[in-house]
Amino acid sequence: MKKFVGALVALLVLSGMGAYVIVQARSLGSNQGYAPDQPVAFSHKKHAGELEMDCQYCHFGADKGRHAGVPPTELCLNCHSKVKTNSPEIRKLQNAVDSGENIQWVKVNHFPDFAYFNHAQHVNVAGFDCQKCHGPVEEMEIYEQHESLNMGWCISCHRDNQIAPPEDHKSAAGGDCAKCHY
Amino acid sequence: MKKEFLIGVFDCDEKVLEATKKAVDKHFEIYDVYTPFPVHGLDSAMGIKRSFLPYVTFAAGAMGFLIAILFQIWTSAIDWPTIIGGKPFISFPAFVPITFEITVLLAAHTTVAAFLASNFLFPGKQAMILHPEQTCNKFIMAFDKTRINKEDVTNFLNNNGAISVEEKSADNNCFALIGKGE
Amino acid sequence: MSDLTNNDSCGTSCGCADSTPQTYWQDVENKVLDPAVLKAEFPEGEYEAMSSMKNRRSFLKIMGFSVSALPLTGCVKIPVKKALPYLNKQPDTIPGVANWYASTYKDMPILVKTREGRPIKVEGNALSQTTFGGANAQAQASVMSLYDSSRLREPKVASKSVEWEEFDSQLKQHLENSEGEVVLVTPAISSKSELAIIEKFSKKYQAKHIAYEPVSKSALYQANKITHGAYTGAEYNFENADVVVSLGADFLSTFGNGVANTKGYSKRRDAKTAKMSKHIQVEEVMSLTGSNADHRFTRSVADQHDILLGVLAGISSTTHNTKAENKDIVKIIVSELSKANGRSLVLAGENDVNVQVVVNKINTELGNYGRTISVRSTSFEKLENDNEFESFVNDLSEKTSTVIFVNTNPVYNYYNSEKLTAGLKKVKAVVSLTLSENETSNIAHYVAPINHTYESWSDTLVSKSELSITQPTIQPLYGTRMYVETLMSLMGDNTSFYDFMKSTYTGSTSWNKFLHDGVMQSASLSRVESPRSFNIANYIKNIDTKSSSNLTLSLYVKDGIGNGDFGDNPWIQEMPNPITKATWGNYFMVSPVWAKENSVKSGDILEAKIGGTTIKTVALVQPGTDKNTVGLAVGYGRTIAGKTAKGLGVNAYPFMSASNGSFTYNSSTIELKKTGKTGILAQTQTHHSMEGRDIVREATYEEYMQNPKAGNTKKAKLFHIYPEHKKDGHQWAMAINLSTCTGCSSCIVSCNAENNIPVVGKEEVNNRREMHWLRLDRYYKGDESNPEVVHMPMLCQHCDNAPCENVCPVMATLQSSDGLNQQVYNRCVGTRYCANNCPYKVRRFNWFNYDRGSETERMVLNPDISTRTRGIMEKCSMCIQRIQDGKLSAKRDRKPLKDGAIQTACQQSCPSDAIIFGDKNDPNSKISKYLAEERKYVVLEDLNVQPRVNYLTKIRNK
Amino acid sequence: MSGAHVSKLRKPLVPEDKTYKEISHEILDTLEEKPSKSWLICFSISALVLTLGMLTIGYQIATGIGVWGLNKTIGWSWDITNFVFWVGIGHAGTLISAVLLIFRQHWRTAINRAAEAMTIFAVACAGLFPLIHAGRPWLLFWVFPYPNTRGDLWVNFRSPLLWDVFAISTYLTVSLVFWYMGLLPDLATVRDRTKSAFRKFVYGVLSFGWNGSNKTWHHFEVLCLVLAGLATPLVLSVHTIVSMDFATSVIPGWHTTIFPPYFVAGAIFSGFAMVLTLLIITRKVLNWENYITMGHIEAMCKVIVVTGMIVGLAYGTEFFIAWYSGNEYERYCFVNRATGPYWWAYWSMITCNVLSPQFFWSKKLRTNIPFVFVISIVVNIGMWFERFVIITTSLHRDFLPSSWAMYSPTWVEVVTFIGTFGLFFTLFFLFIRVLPGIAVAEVKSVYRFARENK
Repeated sequence: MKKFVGALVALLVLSGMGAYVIVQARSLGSNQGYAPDQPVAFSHKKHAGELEMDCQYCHFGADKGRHAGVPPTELCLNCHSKVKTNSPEIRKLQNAVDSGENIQWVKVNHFPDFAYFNHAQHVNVAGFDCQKCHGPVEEMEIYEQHESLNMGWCISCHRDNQIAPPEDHKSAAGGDCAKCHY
Repeated sequence: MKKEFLIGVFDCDEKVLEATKKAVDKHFEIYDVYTPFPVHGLDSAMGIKRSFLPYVTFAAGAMGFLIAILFQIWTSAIDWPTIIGGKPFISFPAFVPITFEITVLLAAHTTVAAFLASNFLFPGKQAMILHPEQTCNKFIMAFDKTRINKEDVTNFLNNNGAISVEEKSADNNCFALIGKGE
Repeated sequence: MSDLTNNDSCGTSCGCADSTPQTYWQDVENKVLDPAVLKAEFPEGEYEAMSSMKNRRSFLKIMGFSVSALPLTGCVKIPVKKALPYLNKQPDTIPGVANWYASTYKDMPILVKTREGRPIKVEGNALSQTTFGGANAQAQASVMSLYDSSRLREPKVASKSVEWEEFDSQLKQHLENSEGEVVLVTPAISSKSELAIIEKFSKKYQAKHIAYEPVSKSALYQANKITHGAYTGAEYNFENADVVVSLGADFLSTFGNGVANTKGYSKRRDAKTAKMSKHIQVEEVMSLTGSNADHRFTRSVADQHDILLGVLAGISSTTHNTKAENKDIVKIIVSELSKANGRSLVLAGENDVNVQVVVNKINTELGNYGRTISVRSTSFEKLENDNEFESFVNDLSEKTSTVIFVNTNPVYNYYNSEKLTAGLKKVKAVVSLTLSENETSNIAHYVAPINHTYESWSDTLVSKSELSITQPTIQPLYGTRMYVETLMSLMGDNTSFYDFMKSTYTGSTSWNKFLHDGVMQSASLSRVESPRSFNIANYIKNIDTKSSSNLTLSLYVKDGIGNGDFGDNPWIQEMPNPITKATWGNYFMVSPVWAKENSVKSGDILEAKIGGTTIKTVALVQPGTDKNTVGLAVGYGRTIAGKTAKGLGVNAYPFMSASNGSFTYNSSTIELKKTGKTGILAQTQTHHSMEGRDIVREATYEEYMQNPKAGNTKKAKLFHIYPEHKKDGHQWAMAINLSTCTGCSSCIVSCNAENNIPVVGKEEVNNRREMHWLRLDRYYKGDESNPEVVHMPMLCQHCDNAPCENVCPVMATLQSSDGLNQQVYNRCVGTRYCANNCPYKVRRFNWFNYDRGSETERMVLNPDISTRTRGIMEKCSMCIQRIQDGKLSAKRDRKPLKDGAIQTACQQSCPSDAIIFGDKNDPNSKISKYLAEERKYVVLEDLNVQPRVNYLTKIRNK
Repeated sequence: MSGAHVSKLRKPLVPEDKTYKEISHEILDTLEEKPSKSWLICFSISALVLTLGMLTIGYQIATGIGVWGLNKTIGWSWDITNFVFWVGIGHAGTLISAVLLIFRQHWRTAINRAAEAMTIFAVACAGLFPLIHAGRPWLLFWVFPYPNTRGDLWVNFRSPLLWDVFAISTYLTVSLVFWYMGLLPDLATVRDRTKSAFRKFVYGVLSFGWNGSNKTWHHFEVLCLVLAGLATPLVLSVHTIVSMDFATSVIPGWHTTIFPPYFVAGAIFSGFAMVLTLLIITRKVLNWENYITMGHIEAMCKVIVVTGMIVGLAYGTEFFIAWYSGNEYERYCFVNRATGPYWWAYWSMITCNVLSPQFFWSKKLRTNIPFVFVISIVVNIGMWFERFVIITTSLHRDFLPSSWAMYSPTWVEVVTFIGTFGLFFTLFFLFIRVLPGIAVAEVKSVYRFARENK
């Protein structure tokens, strides 16, 4: 009897360890929750949340092309040449434009270059909200990577949203490898 | 834990076989017979039941077969169907080799595991040795001293070809070798 | 730039031996990215896009940008990447969206695709009425030359680098103060505005302007002067020609505007859509054009003369005693020509004024002028004149004050280089305005860099009735300056050439339209000249028809390399010659007969004695070569050049000569002997027979007219043991018309540029490891001394039942729902099983990390395509990025995807429109119509792999 | 144990009269003694060759497969040739122990241990090639279907290469446990004989506490039978699957239904040749003439003659079918093998594999040990050429002549291949030093075969 109990316990411990390894392995390389400090204390909560600015005012590439883009520094000054010009953070922007020394933002959402992602495809064609992938940006004081951005995450959405294209467009080809990898 | 044994030492497989048959006839309770090689007929003479191992093999093999075929169908046709070489999602002929291999793999390893487990063999186990040459050229018939009439058995052994009859106490603590012993 | 060193260290040095140094390339999953790609992938980078004409900033500033990829200290989970936005808003530039600019490359109106300010791809401008959207391999490859790191970066005076101001003032001072003649040597120029500036310059300094081309057509111009009164080239209209007779003129490639010629020619080569023309070629070495001829005859140059005179005699009142062995040829030509009066075209390739006059006479007699050929005069061109250059060399003396070489390299490519050099030594100052340092700049006192075409403004006459604009698509990469601006500056004019040029186009609408369209048609640009009378006998008597029993060296121009200008372009060097399939270098092209007699094999090193010179290089036994002729390509053997061209091959220019007032390329006698050594002849194809296999299907025009299925009657009995997958939605397919494909190889280079295909170098090509996704198979049939040739573009066939897919253990290659065979690079582990199991052998394996050149050179990479690292299989993707882009554009416009909106790179670049791509599920698409054709077949049909690439039977008008 | 009676019909498997103790001593004393000089020399050479091989492989992995002589047309050559060659060699061991066990061929007992060890080492050498032949070997774990972050991207179960992965790993592990289970009683014998405390400890750990209990022996015999029963189809399946790498493809010369039996016969052929080579050396070096007798050698020679003729028949059949099929690509492929640029490989194969074993019809020759030794090596050379012919000459000229190419190996491939011999012999020499090279318990059990006790 003792033998059986021992064997059972050993089996349980082993499978527990296995499960742990699998769970850990599956999140390997994921950068979910990455929220680095940025050179300018920019708050998405303030701009997108409280001021209800449209995301695409700054990230104007999202609707048109592959990259959403970090806005040109000059764009910030559209407002900030008038608003809060005395804030030391804002002054960094003005200094950057004046000196030509650009602000080095820290990239948060990182996609490997073997995976092609096109913002326009998702924002314009599929009509997704930015929040679908980027999370509740309007609540983020410091912007963080909200989703794992690994392939499984992409695939699960592609499976759930076999995007029905307009009649004539035929195949959305939502699951093809060459949708992203080429 | 120490155990007291009475052993008969034989130097020939035929003699130990004869003696075993007679001992069984005389209803002496044989603890075990230790031989350097499998002596043909000794197991049946000792009245050992047919090994259960083939049943384990069959069960594990059947399990392996099922796991392999179902896993291949599930991954290729259900979880993520992909068109490969224009073949159907469930390409049975292509699944045969791996199904066969997994069947054999599981059957073989489970049988070995069952063999080791049922005989309580494991790396580092301290062997219970009653006679230093029992794995070389001596054939040892062992009796549990507590369960036999010592005199009868000693006589029996001496009369049936044993070259010597000894009393041995053996430590059957199987973990002694790897240092967990007393 | 700290990140750059970081990249260096993460790269792996490659062991493949080649003259080009091997550097690094990032892994497709390497997280430390190479900046050149980062720029593209993450265009928040601060480099300033050359997005509009007005908003241009120094590109060099871009080079100072920094994208850091530093690992976090301690817990290294993911490297920190910096995202740098533009400082200023860049109108017209959306990161990740390409901008297209109309421009011109040589005589081809083109569109340049730029991404974030970097030109990455060239395509033909479909609005052009000259090239109709065609662009040849050179144009496709030119974008690589732009980034060439061997380009000259700063002006030099007496080998010392100086600032532009210093250079200008010193040279200006010299020009103003020095007595004597000033000579300006340029290539042939057909730009209105450039000529205007040169004229001003000439006026100011009494400079003499000479146009010089090492591969000259001066004799043709002279002949036109004699027969039509205008020193100019002829324009050919192949579309109207029922019969084309060419004596050694490689008109589809190197003779005249090859792209325009191919466009017209190919319209008459598709038996389905038009009455097929008949093409007769007589030549001494096999040319691309000859390989497409319906009747090709291998004849020496002297025999060609004989035939020419025989033909003239056959159609006019002159007499000629044709040699017995040429009589049949003359008979065929004359009978074909007389059937097609006014709808024929006779051309000769030789740079000999007598020959060209006779050709003009024949065309006049046949009434071809005005229908298939025209001579139009214009003041907007300055064409090469061999006579002028000859006398320039002869007249060089202490009296000459200054010689300015603009983008020319006569010290290398003039036949009597020694004499020229000696003469130039007497000259007070030699100036070389050049893209990169060369043999001429090496002896020049003043050396200054010029802009690449894609950094320049110009307006070029691409045909006699069409102007094409050249506009910059990037700021000068290396601090260079347009040569015209240098001339302006030397005149003390500090305005920009752009302003000058723009001012000549009055009315802002016409300028803007010109800028937008890139081309402008106007009949007023030239005047049609009519034939004049002349005494033909004077010219006939000078034509030598005596066959020589000695071996004669015939210099020829190789497709791609041209006169050698493209020597430093690795794409061009690695483009297999359409005929010989050899890359990287030149070789003695010898006939099989001669080779057998002298037991020479391809790859043997031969020693040649020509005049007093001895050279050594490898032999290539080329079917279709005259047995007394040895072919040798010009453009190699550079001694001072960039890393690619330097030391490659032998220089053939010294074996040119001048006679009758023009350069001659085929008069030297040559003695060849074996050295017993063998060399590298990096060929991409070494077996030239189809072995009687059913690969290219053929029929004659006659057979086709009787039965459109002629030659295509074999049909395999196929059956499926499995049910087929459903094929709805878009289903991509391709058709390749073997009748119109000329083998020009423009598609190969276009594919290279579009898909970031690495260049592997001579050694690796010789190891049979070239990476081209698209190759042109060339097979010979019949008589070795004059074989029939077929060209067959071979690329991934995107089989529905792809054998490659079955064997990949990790599913790195599989079928897409729209019928493409996808190769997932990042999943590939590199077993090469797929390549083995590919019946078409179109898969390419990255044996090493291939050199992608310097950092600047890597800017040519297409940012939408990953670059593959070693150990990965790759192959044609049917330009999946273009398919995706096309579908996305349609979806964004909420409109159905139009047929033809998606063009693969090879299709786009094809000057003969032989490649058609589209959705075969769309019944109205062009591809559906092609697939319904009787000529349609698939290669290796009996394997039942169900390829998506279809071929149309080759029809010959025999 | 004296005065054994000798049967008139059959020769005893152990010709000389011995006691069980003598048998133990003669076989196991090697493990106790200091290594002999000849062993040391052999081992050092093997280890050196192995080191060279490993360094070369390191160089290749660091630089890229390009250091091999492969090209766009010939994607496999020496690598897979060597793989199939070693897998083939790895067949005899299991075959001898499993098939002969089932058929109760007692003569196997003297050679099965070494043959099984050889199997495992050969399969290890074989397994090396699929690993290093990959362009990105560090990612080869992708061939296993494990749960992952890629949306659970699985593997392609239709790929013969994946079948190989499962077949080779099953074969290797099953052979390993089969071999090891057989070793247990002998390890126990070593443990109980040795005087050295260190050895006692090591062999004590290794022997799993085996004490010769007959309850265990009973299960053990059943286990051996079961494993033999499983290993027999397994061993046939492995080379069948290896042959499917080629047979399921479309390439002329590969796409051949005859391959599975042809490969299996070839594997047995080469495997027995290799066993012969090794045992002729071993019996000489370790003085085991009493256990590995002329009878063994003759028996193996006979197997070689039979399998060699099967292989010869396969060559003929292939040629006939290529002609009979009417398929021009197949026809060309086979004509090209015999007369094309690689004709020398083809005729080497025919000479070594079909002609050379015919000498074994003569009893005089097959009992001539040096001669047998030479032929055993010749057969292995021939079998290497067979794989080279199948792989390289089929690939180098397939469908489209435009892609036809030639192949020649680079020094890296040559050294890597030699290096695997280093691996093989290093392991083998280690094996005969530290493990019982002959199955002692089994020899004892058949000692009385054809010999009666008084």
